[in-house]
Amino acid sequence: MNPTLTIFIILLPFAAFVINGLLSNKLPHKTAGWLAVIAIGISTILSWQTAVSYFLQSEPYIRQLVVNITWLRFTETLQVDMGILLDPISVMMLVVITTVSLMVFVYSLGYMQGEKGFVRYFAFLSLFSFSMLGLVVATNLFQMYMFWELVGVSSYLLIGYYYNKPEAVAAAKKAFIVTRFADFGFLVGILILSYYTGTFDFITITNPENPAIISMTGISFMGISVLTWAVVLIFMGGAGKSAMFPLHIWLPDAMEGPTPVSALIHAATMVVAGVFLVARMFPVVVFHAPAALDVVAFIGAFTLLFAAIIACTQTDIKRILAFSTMSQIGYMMLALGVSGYGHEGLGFTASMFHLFTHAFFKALLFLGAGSIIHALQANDIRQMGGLRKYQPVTHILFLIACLAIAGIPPFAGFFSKDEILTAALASHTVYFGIATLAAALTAFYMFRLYFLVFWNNERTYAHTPHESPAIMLIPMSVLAGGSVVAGFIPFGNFVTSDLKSLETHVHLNVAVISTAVALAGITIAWLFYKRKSEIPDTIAARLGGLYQTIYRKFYIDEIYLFITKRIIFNLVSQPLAWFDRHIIDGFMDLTATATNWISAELKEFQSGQLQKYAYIFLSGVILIVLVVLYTYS
Amino acid sequence: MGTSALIFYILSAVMILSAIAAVTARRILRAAVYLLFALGGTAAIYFMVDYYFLAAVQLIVYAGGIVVLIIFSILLTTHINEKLELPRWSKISATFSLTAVGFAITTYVLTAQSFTTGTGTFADATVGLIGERMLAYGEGGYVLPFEVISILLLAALVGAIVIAKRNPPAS
Amino acid sequence: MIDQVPLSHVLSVSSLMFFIGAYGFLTRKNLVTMLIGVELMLNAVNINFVAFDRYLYPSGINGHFFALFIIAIAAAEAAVAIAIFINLYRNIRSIDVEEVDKMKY
Amino acid sequence: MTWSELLLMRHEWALIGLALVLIMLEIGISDEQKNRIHVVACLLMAAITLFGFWPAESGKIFGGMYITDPLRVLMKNILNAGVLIIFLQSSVWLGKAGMKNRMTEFYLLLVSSLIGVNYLISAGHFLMFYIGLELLTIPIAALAAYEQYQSKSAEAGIKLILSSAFSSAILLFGLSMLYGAIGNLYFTDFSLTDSLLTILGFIFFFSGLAFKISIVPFHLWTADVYEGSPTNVTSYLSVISKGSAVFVLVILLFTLFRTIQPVWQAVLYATAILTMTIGNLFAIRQQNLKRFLAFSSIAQAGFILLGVIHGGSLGMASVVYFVLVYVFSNLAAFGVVQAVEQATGKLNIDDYNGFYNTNPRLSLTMMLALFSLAGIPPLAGFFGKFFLFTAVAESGFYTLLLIAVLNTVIALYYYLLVVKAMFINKSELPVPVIASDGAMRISLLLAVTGILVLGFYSPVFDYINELCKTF
Repeated sequence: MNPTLTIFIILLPFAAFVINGLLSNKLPHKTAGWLAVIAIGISTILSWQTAVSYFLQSEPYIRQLVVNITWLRFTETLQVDMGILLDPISVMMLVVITTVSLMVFVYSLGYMQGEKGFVRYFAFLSLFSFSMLGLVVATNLFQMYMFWELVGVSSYLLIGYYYNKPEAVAAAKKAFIVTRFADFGFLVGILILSYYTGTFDFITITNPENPAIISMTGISFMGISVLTWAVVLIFMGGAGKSAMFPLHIWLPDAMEGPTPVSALIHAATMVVAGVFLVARMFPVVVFHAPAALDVVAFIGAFTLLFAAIIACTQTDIKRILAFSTMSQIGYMMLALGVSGYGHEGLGFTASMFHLFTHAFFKALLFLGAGSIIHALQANDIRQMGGLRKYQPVTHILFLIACLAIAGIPPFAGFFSKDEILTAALASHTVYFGIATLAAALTAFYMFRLYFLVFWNNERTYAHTPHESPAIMLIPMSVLAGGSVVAGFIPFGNFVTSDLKSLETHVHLNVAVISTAVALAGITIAWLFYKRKSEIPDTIAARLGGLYQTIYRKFYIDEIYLFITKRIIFNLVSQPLAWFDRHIIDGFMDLTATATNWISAELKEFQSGQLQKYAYIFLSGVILIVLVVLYTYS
Repeated sequence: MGTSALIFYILSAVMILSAIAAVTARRILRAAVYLLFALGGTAAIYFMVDYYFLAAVQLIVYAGGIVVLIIFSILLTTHINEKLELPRWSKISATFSLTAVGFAITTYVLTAQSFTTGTGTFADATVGLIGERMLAYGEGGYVLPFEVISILLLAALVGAIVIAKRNPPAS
Repeated sequence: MIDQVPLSHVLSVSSLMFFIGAYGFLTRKNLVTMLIGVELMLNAVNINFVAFDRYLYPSGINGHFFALFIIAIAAAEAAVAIAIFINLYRNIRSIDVEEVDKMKY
Repeated sequence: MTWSELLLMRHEWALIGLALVLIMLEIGISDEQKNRIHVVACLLMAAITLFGFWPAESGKIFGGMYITDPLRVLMKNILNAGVLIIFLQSSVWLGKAGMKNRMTEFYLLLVSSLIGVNYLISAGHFLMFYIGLELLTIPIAALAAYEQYQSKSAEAGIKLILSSAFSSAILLFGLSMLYGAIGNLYFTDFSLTDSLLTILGFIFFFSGLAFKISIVPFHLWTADVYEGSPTNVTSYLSVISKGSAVFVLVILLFTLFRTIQPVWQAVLYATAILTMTIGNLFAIRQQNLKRFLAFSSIAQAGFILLGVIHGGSLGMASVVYFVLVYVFSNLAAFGVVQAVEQATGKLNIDDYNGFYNTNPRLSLTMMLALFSLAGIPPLAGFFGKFFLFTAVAESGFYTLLLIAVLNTVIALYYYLLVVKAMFINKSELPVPVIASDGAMRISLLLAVTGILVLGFYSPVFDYINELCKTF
């Protein structure tokens, strides 16, 4: 395939956006929806073709600039290009983004049917896909930053789009502002890096032998090398988009948006942009700014555990998934943070692999949640239960996703998580411990969700929930297929830190441990949440083994209860959740309140009295004169 | 102290006192008259430094034009016998201290500066010379500002008329 | 006069007049009297220009020309200002500066 | 003086010609045909704007009173284009009863003010500078008070003319001291020495100019005057008047006052921080869109100072580019505000709830304008801010850069408030569908094209950069 054709992967969704956006009042819903679907569909086909032809060439793979246009020239040397850079990670991202987008687009045809702003919705969705694709193929930091912001804008429009609830609006604003705040770190980082290297170009910047980069390690600012500063600032942008602690506060709130949007933006694509960014900068970071990598690992590990613990307490189905996303991205960050280069680059591959598999099962989980919400018109899992009878297909697909995220072989999550755990073990036992603990928690909260929704309390519903239409189930099934088979892809052959193939295999001892903790988590969830209403039946059935039952109940059940309810729930999770909601969030609210307060206090200056204005004017003049004369005489 | 110095100090005292009166007098019309004195005193100083044309302009345009304009506007908008309220004490004190500080600094800087007295010979500012300079377009010629200010005056004229003229109210 | 009175004295008089004008502008309640304050300030500037011109740079008489133009512009400014005052007076029957505060904060 | 020398002043000649044509028309045209004046004015202004891009030469005429060079010509062209947009946006307002028979005067005053702008930029002598400044302000003060039957308009006029007279007096006082120290008013051999008198004179002079740019603490008139003036006059004040003052500030600081750079850098450093922060803090609490845009433009002025502080050709280029972008972004926003105000009289942010549902095109324009002002890529405003930040980074004022960056986050917050109102909030009683007239549409199209094209079309900055390097 002619590699320049890749430009259409990006341009087609843009065309769909332009057409739908300009004709939003005139196009019939069906036409607009299918237009967007067809555009992204062709993009998907092209991406897969690109991927196949790219990965079929003999490795080591090369970084190819298939399109490159000079766009802005600041100085003779510093210029901004627009173009397409193909390398293993960008090709992989193209596949992930287009595939998940296509599924979400198709799903949305059913989910959003009859909504008022249907055409606009598809326009924004296409805009989002366009910006995300432009981001991953960026040839330079500046282009990436542009698309990075465009991604932010389009996700703002999408989050705030659907519900006319005030929360949705607040959430959209919060998401935008928090990530924008982080992006300024990114921008300053770009400024520093380009100032010293004289370029934005990724191939030059990420070349570890670049003398300008090496010289940056020699210049230090407050005891830390300028390069490390630049990289950490850039990473700040990534942490904002990827919802890493403490810039994560926007993600749970962003769940107010339409569910397919969450599946696309908050599971598979936008939130992994930060991971992608770190991976993009990886070669230079690993050699010249290892301290920055430690920061990545630390924040990743912290968020991983932090979010997993909070997820155990939530009752809103989408919030659980949101915290779960944060935690899974923590895995990816952790893996990158502990990774070495070349032969020691397992962490890098693992991270990308997990990004890949996670996209499938997390998108599936969100779409499944959407299917449930669609049927019940409720988000709270306490109002659900016994849904397996009403939504059998959704049930099975959801179960597959849960097994995949919990890391049960042979589902996709198992393989990628296994690699991450191996990489963590090779780095530091503490990281391994955290990752393992989080794996158990993941299994626990996912199955808590699963049992509460599909089993547990077999209530009767006022309106009998119905299974979703085929147009929603088909994309879910495709994703479920992905969740099953994606793990068998020999990822190390394709995506590595140094573009050469890396031998990877399942590490048996790690695999046993991780599977064991996952099963333990599932078991706890099963005991605690599935049986609740069935306990009398169980007792009746096992009347002969009464003693045994009492024994189990007395010891194991109580211990479970103690561990889950008392320790995890009351002592750890709830305080953490409270901390998250009130302190971290509160800090932002406080900033807003303080700003408002200051501006209210200052308003007296703007009294409307001309003479007071003139008085301040003259005082300003005299004050400046006094200060300057004092300094100069 | 020579005669002209004496005249200067007397004129200065008159100017300053009438300026103070102009900004404190409670009858507005009187304030305008005090302004006239202050401007007239200035014109006298111009006379003393041999700028006769400028002095004449000062009297005709400033004293004759602007003050009359001000008096007209006072007559249009206030009663003759109306006395202005005194400003609040806080306002007076705050403003007084601010302007006093300002005066102190500028006077300090102006007196501390060691000026080198002019070396050139005085170009006697006769009407003829002024006229020639006004119409010259080389270095030291003022024909461009002279023309541009005519646009300014025209614009001011149009602006003033169009605002002050009352149109028949919109039906 | 210039051989008898030092430059600094003339400048002090003009500075004093400038700040008296400023004082008037900042304290007077009536808009027209505020305008009087501005005129005093501009007059002080003129004295400065003339004094510098005559004492320090007598051959150029540039300051003299500047003063001429300032007078003309002051007249134009006063004309427009007074037109606006009159318009305000027609609207709210007052030209008290403290009542010109409908727009604030 | 030769013919070709006189042609150096062609921008001013053209505008004076326009003024004369307007006077002739006013005399010769009957009341029924008054509308044609608007058309003629817009067409001629468009022709003048285009004509201005004719390649320019450098030169000095009138003994150095008038200076021109390609950079100054570019500045004039930018502002002329802005005035053209304002002309186009004025049609509805001028068509109202009571305004119709004062249409010529409106154009005449605006053109006089623009002539002042041109002379201000080309000034080669402080007298020309001062006359330009007053010619810029006095007609605008009259225009601010143009709505005769609204006391708010008179209030705006009074606040503008009195505070501007006050600031002019202070500026002149400073200028007289500079004259005393140097003895020359021509820009050509204006050699400053570093004495207390020059510093004092400079600060007084600077405050007068800072008043026009609305730099804190000389900004207090801004919001009140912006609110009370007719909206197209407000746009003129916020774009043309401010832009020209910025241009002339840059020219003066980078040439004449170069010798006291540490002084003005220190002054600008402090005022830039104040200006950005105060502008933002006040913008947050505004409900009236005109006041809102007033404070937003104050904050933007603070950002402009970032480029001025740099003191080199990059700083200059970033300032000129930013003003260019700002002209288009701000005029797009004001255009929408004006269209809505003329159709419904509504000016509050709340009135814009649900605006997208009824007027998608206007609200998209507004969104683009606000996003550009907020500096979101790839719109032009982003590049404007980016170059300014680069300039600050290059001059090494990292603390200032940090404060500026934080301020853009605050700014984003309040720009989003308006976007939110238009796109997300629901309203029982949204603004009805507005059928804007052709001229307004053209003006908005021009402004939006500017916002988009300047963002994507890089030779513009290259060109400005080249001009500034040779300045």
